[in-house]
Amino acid sequence: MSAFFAQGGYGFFVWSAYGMAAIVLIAEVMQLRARQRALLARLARLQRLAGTASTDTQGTLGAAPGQRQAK
Amino acid sequence: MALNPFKFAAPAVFYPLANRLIPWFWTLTGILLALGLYWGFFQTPDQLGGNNAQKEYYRIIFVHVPAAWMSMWLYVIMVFWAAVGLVFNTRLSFMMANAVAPTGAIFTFLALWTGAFWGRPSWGTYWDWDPRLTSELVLFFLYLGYLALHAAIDDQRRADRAAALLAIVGLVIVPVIYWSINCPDPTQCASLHQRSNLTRIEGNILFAMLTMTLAFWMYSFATSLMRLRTLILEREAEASWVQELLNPRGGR
Amino acid sequence: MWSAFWCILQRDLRLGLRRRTEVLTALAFFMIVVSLFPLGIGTERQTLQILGPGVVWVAALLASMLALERLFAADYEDGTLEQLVLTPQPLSLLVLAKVAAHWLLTGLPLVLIAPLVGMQYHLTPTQIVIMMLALGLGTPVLGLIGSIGAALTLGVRGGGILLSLLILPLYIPVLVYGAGAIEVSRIASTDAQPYLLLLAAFLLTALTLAPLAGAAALKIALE
Amino acid sequence: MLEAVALSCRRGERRLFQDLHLDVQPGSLLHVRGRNGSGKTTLLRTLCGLFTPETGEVRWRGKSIQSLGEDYRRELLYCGHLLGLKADLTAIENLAIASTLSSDPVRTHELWQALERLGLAGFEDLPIRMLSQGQKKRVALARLLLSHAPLWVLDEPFSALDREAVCLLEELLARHLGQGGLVILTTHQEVPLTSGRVAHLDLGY
Repeated sequence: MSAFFAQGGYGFFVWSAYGMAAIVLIAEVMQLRARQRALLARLARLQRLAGTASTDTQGTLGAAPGQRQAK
Repeated sequence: MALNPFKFAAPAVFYPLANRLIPWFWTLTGILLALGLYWGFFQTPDQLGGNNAQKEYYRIIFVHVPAAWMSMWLYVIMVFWAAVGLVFNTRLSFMMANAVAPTGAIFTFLALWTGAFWGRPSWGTYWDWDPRLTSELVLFFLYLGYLALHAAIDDQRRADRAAALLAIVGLVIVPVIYWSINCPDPTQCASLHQRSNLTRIEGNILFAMLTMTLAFWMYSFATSLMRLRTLILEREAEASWVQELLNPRGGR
Repeated sequence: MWSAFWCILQRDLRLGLRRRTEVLTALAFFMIVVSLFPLGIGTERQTLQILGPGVVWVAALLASMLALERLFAADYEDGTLEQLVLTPQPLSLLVLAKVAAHWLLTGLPLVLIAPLVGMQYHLTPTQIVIMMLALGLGTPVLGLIGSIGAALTLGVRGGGILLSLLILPLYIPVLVYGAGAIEVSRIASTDAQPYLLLLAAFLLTALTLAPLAGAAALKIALE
Repeated sequence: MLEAVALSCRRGERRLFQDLHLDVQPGSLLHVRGRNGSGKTTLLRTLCGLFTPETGEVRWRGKSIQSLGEDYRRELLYCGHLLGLKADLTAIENLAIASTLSSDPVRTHELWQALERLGLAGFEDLPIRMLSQGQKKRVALARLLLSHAPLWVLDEPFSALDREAVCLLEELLARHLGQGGLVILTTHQEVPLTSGRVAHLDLGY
């Protein structure tokens, strides 16, 4: 196995290249997933706010008027 | 005006489709990546090329070349969607272009980084004004220009169209840039030396590299679709189909 | 149609001459940048002669870049740009007129001041003549391509820096062959001929395509 | 003469109006009303071709304004919030440039007459930046006097005008409508018109 890591003495170069590749690609994926999850959470919260606001008070929080009467 | 010609152009229809496709692309990426890396590291000789053969460090080729190819392909795809957006005035096409751009920029950076780390052992320096590296650097600036212009303009619609036009202008001028870098002295224009033709490379290495390229393609599809999914949600937040999507029970 | 071209050209020249500061700042900037380099890299003849062409062209690029930001901005702020778009004239022709006026005010002075710079860098007389020719052919191309960027970044925060990030990469061909022309003409001016022909080719292509892209960019910016 | 078919426009993420239909006949004035931010200016700019609608189409004499291009712009005069005057140029220079660009050039003495009629005698050859806001607006309105375009699209033409200028503008509008012209304007005050039909369009309710 150690020969694999040594790569004929050029391990530093090979693994810096592959290491950066791994870091960058994984970082991109993590960022994308986090962004999607944060967005869904925000939309769900807005949804709940719009939902509760319509039952007790008549304030509108972005929910389309038509939707409110549909309750 | 007639309804949009292609049915999938409506974000509401495209969103569930993207949801279904993304897992498939991830599995494909995983399989191809594993196969490519295994083959590249364990089924290939320890050096590349005949006379002054490159030692094991040539294995960086499995990341460098696919990344460089992807950086160029994704720019072309970005410009394609930008042009479609400008011609058909469909918002989804602009979102497609925005979804692809960051991944393209990342691959360009990766190509430059891995190129530098490959250059050090084989040429002796991390950076050399070799025409290919310089063109890759210019491509990186074009990506940055696209992303910066899109981010700088507040109005989403104008940002899409302005960045799209910049990408198209960039694509028109890129060949001239590539050519002017490659042969700065027009009298004896050095042919594009070191035409890397694939046939001379040893079979196993070639197979590993192509597998890695396919893996990067699948990766690009997966990340672009994920980013596209988020962009659609961000821009269609008020749309009714998003409300149903959030609570499938359909309100109280 | 050409009366409209001439009318806009005249208007912008008149405006430019009434506000001389904008014209002189681009020229002063060019001179300062060019004069700074010898202080940085040492003043013996040999290095200056080698670096001269490159420095002159990079300074020309930066000077034209700075002047470009104001190309459409003034008209955008007082509403005349809207009126230009709504005239029954082809917009690309009006963009061409504005770029021509802009070049006469900022590009041409660079060409005329080139001999001074040539002396600063101990360039041979033939090199100075070739430099003026190359700058004469190259600076309009800088203005034409730059006008697309100026239109795209109209009214955008941080437009100046953004403009240079967008447009400088597109200037590379002009820089490569512009500097190459001066460099190679140290011995015989005939060697520079292919370079100048290429610059002329860039100019013709830019003259036909850039105004169209500029007009499209303006329409996008005005939405 | 000027129709809008199933027009819908979106500013950023907000949809301003949807499926809007319009048909303005010669000799009539369309008064567009609505709260701030209801899309009045966007509608006017869409009708001029400055803003591309998300769906729907604007037609002039039955043909889409995109295909007409210059022909449509020859018959259109737009006065937006910004006056479209160069501060460093004089009123006469500004009007001369506007008339040469509008491809039906006017002789210079007509320019002087127009400015005089708008009460700007003596201010004709001063740079615009030296005039008051009201005077600048009158210079912009001088273009109405000089233009032969049948379609006028005016965004808040009455703003910053004094009593006398308002009457003058109303007279101009009446004369234009009398000659079979069309006017589309937005204003926050009522438009007492002597001739021509007035239609109203309410946005954002």
